[in-house]
Formats: sequence, C-alpha cells, structure tokens
Amino acid sequence: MRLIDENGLRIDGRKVDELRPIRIEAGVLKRADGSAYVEWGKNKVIAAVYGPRECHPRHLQDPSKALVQCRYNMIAFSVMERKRPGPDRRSVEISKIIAEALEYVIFTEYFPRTSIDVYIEILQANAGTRCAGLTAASVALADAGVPMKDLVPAVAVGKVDNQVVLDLTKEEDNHGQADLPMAIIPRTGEVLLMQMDGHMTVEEFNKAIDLGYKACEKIYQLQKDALRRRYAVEEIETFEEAQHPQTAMEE
Amino acid sequence: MRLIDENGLRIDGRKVDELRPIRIEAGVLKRADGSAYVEWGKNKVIAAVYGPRECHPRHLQDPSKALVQCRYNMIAFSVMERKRPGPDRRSVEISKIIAEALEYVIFTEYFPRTSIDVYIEILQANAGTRCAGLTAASVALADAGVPMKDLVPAVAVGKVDNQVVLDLTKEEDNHGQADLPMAIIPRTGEVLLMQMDGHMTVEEFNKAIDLGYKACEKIYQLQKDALRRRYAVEEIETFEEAQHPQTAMEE
Amino acid sequence: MRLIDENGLRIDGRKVDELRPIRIEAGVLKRADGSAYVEWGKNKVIAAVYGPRECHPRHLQDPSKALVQCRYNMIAFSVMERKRPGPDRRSVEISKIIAEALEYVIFTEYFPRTSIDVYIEILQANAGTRCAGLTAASVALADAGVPMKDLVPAVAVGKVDNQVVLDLTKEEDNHGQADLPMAIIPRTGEVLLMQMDGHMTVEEFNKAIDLGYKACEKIYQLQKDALRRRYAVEEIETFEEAQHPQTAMEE
Amino acid sequence: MARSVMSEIKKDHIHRLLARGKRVDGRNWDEFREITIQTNFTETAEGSARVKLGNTDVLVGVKMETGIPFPDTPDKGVLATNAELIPLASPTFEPGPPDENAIELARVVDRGIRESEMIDLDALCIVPNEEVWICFVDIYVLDYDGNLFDASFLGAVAALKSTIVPASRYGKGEDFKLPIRCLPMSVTAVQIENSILVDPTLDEEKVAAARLTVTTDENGDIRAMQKGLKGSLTVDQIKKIIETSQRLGKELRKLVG
Amino acid sequence: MARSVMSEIKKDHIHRLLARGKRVDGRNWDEFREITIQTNFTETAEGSARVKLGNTDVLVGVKMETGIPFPDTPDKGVLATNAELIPLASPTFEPGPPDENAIELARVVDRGIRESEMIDLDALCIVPNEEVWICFVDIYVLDYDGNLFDASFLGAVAALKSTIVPASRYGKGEDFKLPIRCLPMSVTAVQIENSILVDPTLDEEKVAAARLTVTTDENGDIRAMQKGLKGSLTVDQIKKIIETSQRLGKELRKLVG
Amino acid sequence: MARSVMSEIKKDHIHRLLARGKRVDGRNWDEFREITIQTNFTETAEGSARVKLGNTDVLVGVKMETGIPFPDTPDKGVLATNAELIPLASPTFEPGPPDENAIELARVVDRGIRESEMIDLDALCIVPNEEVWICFVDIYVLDYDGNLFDASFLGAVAALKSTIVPASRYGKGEDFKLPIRCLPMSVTAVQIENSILVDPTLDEEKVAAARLTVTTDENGDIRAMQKGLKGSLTVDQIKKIIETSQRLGKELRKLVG
Repeated sequence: MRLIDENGLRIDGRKVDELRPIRIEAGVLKRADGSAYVEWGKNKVIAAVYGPRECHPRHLQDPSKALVQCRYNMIAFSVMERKRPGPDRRSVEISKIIAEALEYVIFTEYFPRTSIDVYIEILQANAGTRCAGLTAASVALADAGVPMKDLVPAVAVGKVDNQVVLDLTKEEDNHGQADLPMAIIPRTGEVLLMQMDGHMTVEEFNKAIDLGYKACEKIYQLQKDALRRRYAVEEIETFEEAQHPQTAMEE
Repeated sequence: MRLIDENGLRIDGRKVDELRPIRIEAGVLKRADGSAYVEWGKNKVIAAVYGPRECHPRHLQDPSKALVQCRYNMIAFSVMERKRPGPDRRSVEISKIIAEALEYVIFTEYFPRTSIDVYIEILQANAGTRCAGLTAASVALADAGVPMKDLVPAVAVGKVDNQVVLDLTKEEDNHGQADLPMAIIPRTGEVLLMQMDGHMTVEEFNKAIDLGYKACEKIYQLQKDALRRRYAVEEIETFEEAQHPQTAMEE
Repeated sequence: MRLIDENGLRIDGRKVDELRPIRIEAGVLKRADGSAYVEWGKNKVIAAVYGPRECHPRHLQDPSKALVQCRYNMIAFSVMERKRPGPDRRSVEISKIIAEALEYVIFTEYFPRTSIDVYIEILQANAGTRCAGLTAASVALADAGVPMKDLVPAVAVGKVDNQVVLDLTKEEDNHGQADLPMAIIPRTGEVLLMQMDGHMTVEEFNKAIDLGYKACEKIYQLQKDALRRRYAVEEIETFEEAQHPQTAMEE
Repeated sequence: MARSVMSEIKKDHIHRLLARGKRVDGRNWDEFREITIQTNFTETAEGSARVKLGNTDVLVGVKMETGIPFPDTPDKGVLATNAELIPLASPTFEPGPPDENAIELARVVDRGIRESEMIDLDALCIVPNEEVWICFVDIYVLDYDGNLFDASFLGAVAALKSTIVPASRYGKGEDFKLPIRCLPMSVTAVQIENSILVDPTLDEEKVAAARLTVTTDENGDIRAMQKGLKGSLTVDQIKKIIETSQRLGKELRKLVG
Repeated sequence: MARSVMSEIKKDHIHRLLARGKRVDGRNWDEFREITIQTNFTETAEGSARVKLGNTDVLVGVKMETGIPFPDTPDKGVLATNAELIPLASPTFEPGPPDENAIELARVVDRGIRESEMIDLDALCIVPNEEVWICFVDIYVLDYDGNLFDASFLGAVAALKSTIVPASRYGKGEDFKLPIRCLPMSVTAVQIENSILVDPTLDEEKVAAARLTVTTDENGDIRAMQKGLKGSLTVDQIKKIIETSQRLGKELRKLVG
Repeated sequence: MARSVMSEIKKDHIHRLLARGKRVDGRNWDEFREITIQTNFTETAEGSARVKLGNTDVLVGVKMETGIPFPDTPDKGVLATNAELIPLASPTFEPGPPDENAIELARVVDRGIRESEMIDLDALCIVPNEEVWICFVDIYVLDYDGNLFDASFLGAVAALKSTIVPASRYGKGEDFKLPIRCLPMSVTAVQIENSILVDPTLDEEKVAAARLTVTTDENGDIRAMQKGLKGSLTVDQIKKIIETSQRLGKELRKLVG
C-alpha cells in the first residue's frame, strides 16, 4: 500500500509537513467549569474541567497542592468496531500520561487539598486522539480559569513510506512505520509528553522532533485564538449571566 | 497408576514418612519488614511481612489489637496451565485460614489499631503450597521482629495406594485418596490449621496426625536454623546498615 | 395461544378481575428488625428490614433524614433458567423504584443520619414479583416498627387477548400485550409506583387503573390482617422475650 | 445525584414563581425548551444524533454488529441500549460502570423503542437461530441540565431513523436503511407542589416530588411509562400527563420525521 | 463478620454457664438444636430444601443444566457450589460478591459432597468430551444464628436427594432422579475455653476459639474436615469431635434418609 | 505510589550530592547497578528469568498456549504482556487488579518487544485464521527499588530468549525454541534538577522531575520511547538519553546474549 505519491502528497492530499484542518472552540459546555471542543481532521474531541474542587476520597488529598486527575475515554461508537464502555488498558495509560503532562503546567500549589479533574471524551476517532485530547484539555483548563504556566499543544509525528511525516491519519498510522506523539510548552520549549513506537533512526527522530515543534507552534496559535474568541463573546454575555449566577459550588 | 513400589518407595524415591528436601532462607527482600523464601521439593514460595503499620481502611481498625491479614497468591506461571492473575475462590479460602492460624501466635494485643500484613507468593507450585506458604510466613514474621508465641511449621499428610504418606507431590495428590494439611505450635502441640479431603478411616487419620507431628518438628528446626543464619549474618552487616538507616515508616 | 376462554376465564381458572391467592405473614425472621413473607400465586417472596441504623458509608448520611435503601434480588433458582447471582440491570432498576416508593411513606425526618435498609429476596418467581416484593416490604417496615404514613399495596394490571386483566401470571405476561405494575397509598389514593410497557389505549389505561385500585384495597386488608395476627402472637411471646432481650444495636 | 444540594434561595425562587403559575425560564407548564437535533454527528457510527434540549446535550450513536440471536427469539435481531452518565457532563456524575440512574435511563429508553416496535427486528434476522443483526444504541450525556429521558429518547429515535445497516462491510449483501415502523415519542413531566411541569430543567427536577415519563405512538396509544422520584402523583395528574404526552409527542415527531 | 461486636454481659453469661457445664439454651454439649427440613420448597428448582436449625434458616436449591465437561474429566458431570450470605439474613452480611466467609462455606460444603462421592458424576455424562450435566448447588442463608456449615450441608444433601434431572426439557430423554450413592453428613463443633460444643449458636460462635467441621460417610469414615476461627484445638479435642461427628451423623442421616 | 512520602533529609541529601555531581550510592550518572540474571527460575514456565538490578528484584515468566488469532492478523501469533505490582514488593503496592502504574509498565515493555519485532510472530501461526500460539509474558515485581522498566524489560527479553514452545504437549509436533529475531534493550534515565541519571533507584525516582525510557535495537535504532513523571525534559536531554541508551544497550545485550 502506497501512502505517499510521486508528488510527495499523501492520500488526503496533504504534504508531509502539513497538519489536518483543526478547529478549536472554548466554552462549549454549561455545566463544566471549563470546556473545549476540538475537530482535528476526522477526530472529534470534547474536554471538560471541574475544579479546583474538594478532593474525594479524602485520603488522596495533598496538603501542599492540588491533585490533577484525568480520564481519557473513547465513546462506544467513536471507532468502527464498537468499543465496550469502560476503561481499557490503553485509555488508562493515556489518562496517566496526560495527567502528568498537565500537572506540570498548572500552578497546583495555589490550591492545596483540592482536585482538578480533566475529562476527555473522544466522540470520533481517527488517529492522534491523545494529542487532540491534550490540546483540548489545556484550552478547557484556561476556560475554567485555572492558572497555568502555558497552554500545551500536542501533535503526533510519524514515519510512513520511509519518510518522516506530520500528523498521521488512521490509515497512515495502521500501515506506517512509526508513531511519535509529543506535547510541549511553547514558551520554554520543554517536552511534556513523548512516546514512540515503531522504527526510527536517530536522524529520523531529530527530523521528527523539528516537524513536531513547528506544528505545535501553529496549534498553540489556534488554542489562543479559541480563547480570545471565547473571551470576546463572554464580555457580551456577562450582563445576562449576572442575572442568574450559577457556580459549580452550588451543585 | 502405581505410586508406591514393592519396596515401599515412592515415585521420587522417598519413603512414606519422608519429607521432600526443604530449604528455608530468612530476610530475602529489602523492602519488606520481614521475609522468607522456601524451596520445598519443587515448590518455590516467598513470603513478606509489612507491619505492624497503620491499618487502612480505618473502619477495619481494632482498638484492642492488631489485625492480621494474609494474601496467598499463585503467580500466573507457577502452574503448568497459566493461571489468570487475581484471587480465585481457592486462594481466598487459603488466605483466610492462614490468617486465622497466624493471628493466634502473634501477640496482636501489643499493637492495637495496626495491621500486620502477610503476603505469600507461590512462584512454583507442586502440591503442599499452603503448608510451604505458612511455614515461610511465620519465619517472615519472626524476621520482621513481630513478637510471637512460636513459629508455625506446617505439612500435608495424605493417603496414596491405601497407605498413609507424608508430604505428597503433585502427582501423588492428583492420583491419591486423601490430603490432610496441618499446622501446629511445636511448644504446646496445639493444632492451628487442619483441613482434609478424600477418604480416611479414623485409624488412618490417627496415623496421619502422628506422621504430621513428627514432620512438623523437623520443619520447625529448619525454620529456627534459617533465623539463626539470618541473625548471624545480620550482626556482621549491622555496622554498614547504621550508615544509611532506612525503615518502612519513612516510605 | 389463547389466554382467555369463551367463558372469560383464564388458564388458571380466574376471572379477568381476580387476584391470585395471596398469603402474607409478618415477622418470619429472627435476626432482622422486621420481616414479612408473601406467597402470591406461585411467587414466594421474603422481605427484611434493618434500621433505622447507623448509615455506612458516612458520606451517604443525610443530616436531615434517614436514607432508604432497597435491594431487590432474585435468587439463582427462583426462575427456570438459573440466574447467575448478583445484581443485573433489571434488579437495579426495580430496587431503585421500590426504594423511592417506600421513602415517601416513611417518616424519614424522624431518623436523621441513619439508614433504613430493605432487602427483598424472590425465592420463586412467577410474574408480579416487584409488586409482591413491595407489598411484603411495607409489612416488614411496619413489623420493624418504622413509623409510616400507610402501608403500600402493589399489583400489576395487564392486557391479554385484548382485554384488561388483573394480576398476570408468567404465561400471561410472556404472551400478553401490556404490563402495568402500580402501587398506591390506600388512605389518600396517591400513586407511588407506576410503570408500563406494551400497548394500551388511554381507555384501556383508565380501566386498568380502576382494576388496580380495587385490587390494592384487597391487598391492603391482607397486609393489615398479617400485622394483626403478628401483633396478637407477639403479646403472648412478650414475657418470654423480656427474659433475654436482644436488639440489633448489640450486634 | 444523591449528593447534589441546592441553595435554599434557588428553591424558594422556583416555589414562589410556581405559586404565581410561572417558571424560572419563563416557559409555560407544557412547553419544551428549544430543541436542536443534529443527525450523523459521528461518522464512525451507523447512525447518530446529537440533541440539545436547552442546555441539556446528549449524543446517541447506533452501531450494528452481527451475532447470535436470543434462544427465545431465534428469528429476530437484538436491541441493546446503554447509557453513560459520564463525569464530563455534571459534577454529580462519577466515573465507573453505569449506576442506578444510568441503568434506569437506558431501560426506559429501551422499553419505549422495544414496546412501540419501532424497529422491525424480524428484518434483522440473517439466518434463523444462527446469525442476526445486533443493534447497539449508546447514549452519552455531554451536558446535564435536566430531562435526560426525553433528550435521550429523541436522540435514540433520530439516530435509529438515520441508521444504515453496514451489510456490505460484513459480507451480507448491500447496505440498507434500518427498517423503522413508527416514531414513538416520550414526554416527561414533574410534579412540584401539585403543579405539573413538562420538560423539567435540572433545578426543577431537584425540587420536584415526582416524575412521569409517558411514551406514545403515532396513534396516541401508550407504549411505556415510568414514574420516578421520591414522591407521589394523583391519578388525575397521571391522566393530565398522558394527555399532554399525546399532544406534545405529535410536535416532537415533526422534528424527527 | 469482622465488625460484629457482642455485649460483654452476654459473653460473660456464656462463659459462666459453660464453667458449670451448661449452655445458654439448655442443650447438652453434643446436642443439635431442633431441625426441620422442607424439601421441594422452590418449584423452579430441580431440587430444593429449606433447613431450619434453631433460628438458623437456609434455603438450598439445585439447578441442572447441560454444558461442556472439564478437560481433565471428560466423562463426568460437573458440580458447582455457591453460597450467598445475603444481607437479609444478618446485619453483618453485606451486599456484593461472596466474601471470604461465603467462599469458605461454599467450598467446605462442596468438598463434603465431592469427596464422599455422593453424586454419581459418571452418570451425568451425556456425550464424553462434549456434553455433560452441570449440577449447580446454590445456598442462600435467610436467617443467621450460627452453624451455617451444618445447616447448609444438610440442605445441600436433602436438596440433591430430591433432585429430578430435567432431561426431557433439554431433549435428552426422560427425566430421572439424580443418582445418589451415599448420604454424607457434616457435624460442626466449637471449642470455648476447652469445652467442646456441637452445633454452636451465633453467640457461641462469637466467643469460640476454634471451630471444626467433620464430614463423615455411612461407614463413619472421614471425607472432609475444616478447622476455622482464630484459635487452636488439641489433638484430643479433634478426636473427640470426629467421634461425635460419626455418632451424630447417623442421627442426622435419618432426617434425610 | 501517590501516598509514598520521603523524608526531607533524604531528599536534601540526594540534591546536595547531585550538586557535586555525585549519586548516593557512588555510581556515575550513566552507570547501572549490579545486574544478575537467573534464567529458567520457574520450571512450570516455558521460559523465565529473575533479574536483580541492585535491590530491585523482578521475576518474568513466559507461558505458551494455543488460541485464536486476532481477526486483523490471522496468520500471526499473539503477544500478551501483563505486570503485577504485588504488595509483597513494596508498602505502596496494593492488592487488586493492575493500577495505572502496572498497566503503563506492561504496555511499555510490550511495545519494546512488539515494535522491535523481537519475536517472529509469523512462525507462531499453526493454522491461519484458526489456531496460533499465544505468548503470555507475566512480570512480577518481588522487591521494588526503582527502575522497574529496565529490570522488567531485561527479564522479559531473557525469559523469551530461554523459552521452549511446548508443541508436543499440545500435540503440535516437536518442541522448539521460541523464534527470536533480535535483542532489543531498554534504558531508562531520570532528570533531577537538570542532571540526567541512568537506572534510578527508588529514592532517585521520588525526587525526579521526569523519566524517559528508550528502547533500541542492535543497530542503535529507536523502537520505543516513553516519557513519564510530572515534569519536563529538554530536547537536548532527550537526545542525550537516546545516545546513552544506544551505548548502554550494547552492554546490557551482552548479559543476555
């Protein structure tokens, strides 16, 4: 199966260093303290944040900082073969590494004994859902007003037909040679999430990292744009909201 | 299938009242508060003790004494047919009767509100694992410095080819007529653990009990020897340990 | 399959508005604070009440009233095809709606921070078990001395061979057209439980409700009779009980 | 939901308005909130619908698989309905397997679809006794502001109506539309101090004494009912809700039809 | 049962009476409480028995199904025993899957039946390697006043003895009585301050140091034993309990035979 | 591990030494602890290895069974990796099904074996679409003193290399050595205040900001990576760890080869 044609174009017409179309919307849910929706190629992802709120069960409370918990979940019909509801081993691992990545950027020491809960639901999946989910989650955290060092853009780089390629689709992932999801802090360039499986030489790895950084910068802009749009809208709505204020604390 | 030959010898060459080779080693793990390793024929068993330590969850705390908990577990590849990880009904029952037997010899009233946790892992199984496990557990308790009335040697007696026979192997157990695991307190002769399944007349039972007592005395010596060796070694190591002391409480 | 013959009689010889034979006995268990046994046609149901007692886990405690919890359960051999032990989705739903119905008649505000636990075990099932269970449960509550607005009789009405029919058997339920379980407060006529599945016109529904009310009145009498018999017996036993008093609090 | 507590101020507000025949959001007692239905939201599903009922947001998807029929219905397809109250949708929803609220929701939706015979299950038989289509209806609540029953039911009906059975993917001939025989509709109302309110918001549900869901078919016949919450209804209230369900069901049906 | 606490007064009472060789309810040390056995209690079971042992009340049912044999016994039926300590029976029983107490109970009953070869499992083979009868023995404790081991074992034996294998329902020929080869009996005693008491009540179990259950067959041979509780027995005590089990087993057998 | 707390004194000690370029146990930053590998530890396994990495002690076993292939790889054997952090090994490990730490460990080891194509899964096909060999790799941690990733990976590689497929026991011809194509090696390092330390002890892991595991093959190519812990790495640090993994991987390979 040939995934890149003689003109260097991929099955969906993209160049090797081109992202799929990405749309980010902040503040899409009423009940959550913060939320974001991301459409990324054929991925559809929604993220919600609750907290800082009282941490249950209590024995998990940390007197020095907030606990950051994450649940990444694929809904039953987000993939071609129906996924039985409930966490599988893959989603447990992804939840763990996303929580670890987010904890670093949140000023958790401001909110001792609380928990900050991040929920990521994959409504439609087409490769790259952990990166789309993490991208959405940091926007949702900002939407919830949780103080952070920076937003966290994420993207997967891969290897297909012996070429290093940005942002694999499901087809490319299935028939490709390597997958390397990564997330960074744009302001400092630090790497927060990195996994790899497949086969890459060190040279290919170095090239992949470069591609990933450039893409993360673009995604970072989209994240900021989404929050700016949300903020602009909010100013208009503020008066109305003030009439019947409702906070999560009241629930 | 003939399990005892015309000379009264068993498939592995033992006499009917002969134990398999037993090797006991105390203090084999660094992290646990006490531990022991037992090789008993083709059985390989490791036991660890944690505690007395804070009892979780709290509602299990007993204000008058320590709670003794035991987990007996066979690892996945300890038997020919892979055992799916996690407790099955057999291991739940064995854990219960081992905990009950150990509770009687521990001075639990010295440590109110704490728990003393005994973990027994069967690394390789060949009949008699509960007895090997209990034998290892009481050595591990002593290694942990938990005050006890006595050590608890245990052994299974059985019936094979219409004869009462000591310390069955897996083959003898599978094709035998009865199995009778027992554990005693050597100093007083009290019975702490006793189960039986199969078919025994009362006369055979009486003979079996006698065989079991004699074997328990031998196992008791091996337990004490293991602790003496451990103690001797420890004296040598003491100085070094004092340089970087490390206790479970710090974890 | 014909379920009503030319004389308007059903397979078991009943008329369309006739109940199956019902026998109610209060106070059938020693350990429970209150109990009742109901035989209703081929249904055999036992209900027990514990409480008001301390509510576990604590975070479920309500400082303003008692928590009413219910567990409806069919035992493994209560149906022709063995039911695997443990709650299935059907029994979770039934437990919920029975608990909701009972909560309304109990003066829960008298017992803040406690729980009142109702256990219903279906020992033999033949359609109408949730109604028989709720009928038994309110008698068990009265037997436990829990103050209530009223007893709660329950019955199912249904539709069979295009006729509205009272108190379906398993055969009628399996081949019938509709099932409508209901429970009322006889003193006020309020409806506490109502479910329906099948196909009914509004006229049929109105007719069904009327049938159900009349039947509930009869069941209400049987409930009161059972408690009167229990009370009469208790007076005789009182002296003896006083010799060795035993309350649930002591356990 | 046991742990959800409401400020006394908000409760009083609802009660005071109701005493004057009004609702907090200005609706009539028999008025639904604004409804939007987006079908084919999820491409990976054989059918799907996202329903917004005011601020309540529910996504329902249908997946079709082949499998073995139940022994007592060897020539019928299988309907399996599941609901997930994911913690994303509300601070009172907890992770884990469906609790009693999720199970009740799934079972009430399932009964409405099953008892109205909406799906022609006979047409979903491939080989009697051996292989049939299994129709999984999965309900995900994304944002919870009351009346999950109607939002989920509307989503399920719309998702099923849009479902294409992927027969070719399974080597079972050409794809075909899921055979639908009718469009049942469910209408839910609550009783608060003897007032009846259709399509309750979350705040209204919290102060409500009783809830009744009535599912009717195109003829106005009753196909399923479920009373809920820890309070009572009078027979007259039940009859009023049934009548309302028949009437509003017709309006709702137009949104899907 | 870990959380069950007993008043000190009641404990002292038991101890003081024992010191004078007496039991709270006036029984001799080797005397069972009143026993009633009602077979065929549940029509939906293939066999059943409700046993009352004083205030202890246990219902045991047998269901027969066809299934695949275990690979190592391809020509034998399967016995599966389960016990449920349902919360209806005691304030110390909690809902949920069987805990260690329920598992121990089920396994001890199972061993007594299995090791005595009470059921002719060979006769429960339908087609070797392919299809055999599976015999489910389900124990439900309804009222808990001690000595669940003997009440359950008696119930299991009586239920099995009354069992009709429903072969015709499964298209496997005519119904037949479950083939029974013998009637094993279990007798349980506890040790309290070196006294041995047969058939302990719940209060006696709570103050007991050790428990021993001995299952014997018609010849008085031992088929299964289980020591329990957090205390010890001497060999002489064990021998005394074995002898008592043989003797009382004969009496119990008459109740079932 | 969330509950594990470390004395401030110990933390300071590590930090102070690191500031002077030293480790508590005197090792260089790129130095492994003493390693011992005992293969064929467990006779009941088809292959096994007990690995001690300093005080970390891990037992890995391989069991081979026949089973059905995955539909998307009908002509390949199946690899299934599981890790158990049993409470015997650490006061912070709790009984119960694998938690997120155990699952991450198993999945990272699995990826290293799978992505390096160490096992020739094609050679484990018996009948395409019907029957293949399933290779279970079970990791048991016996004593936990840090760097479970490398100890487990080394154990898995050594156990697999020693595995004999028990074909004769399953009536599938003669036994044969599990076909191995290469020996991948994993090297793990942590970042503590911008120092990189290979093969961290438990104390070092507790103060570490970030962890990176890099699995390389015999050509030095990267086959799997996993960043962990709640901190960050710079790209230069990542590149340094990759280079170190290539270099030390060669040394480790000699221990197994």
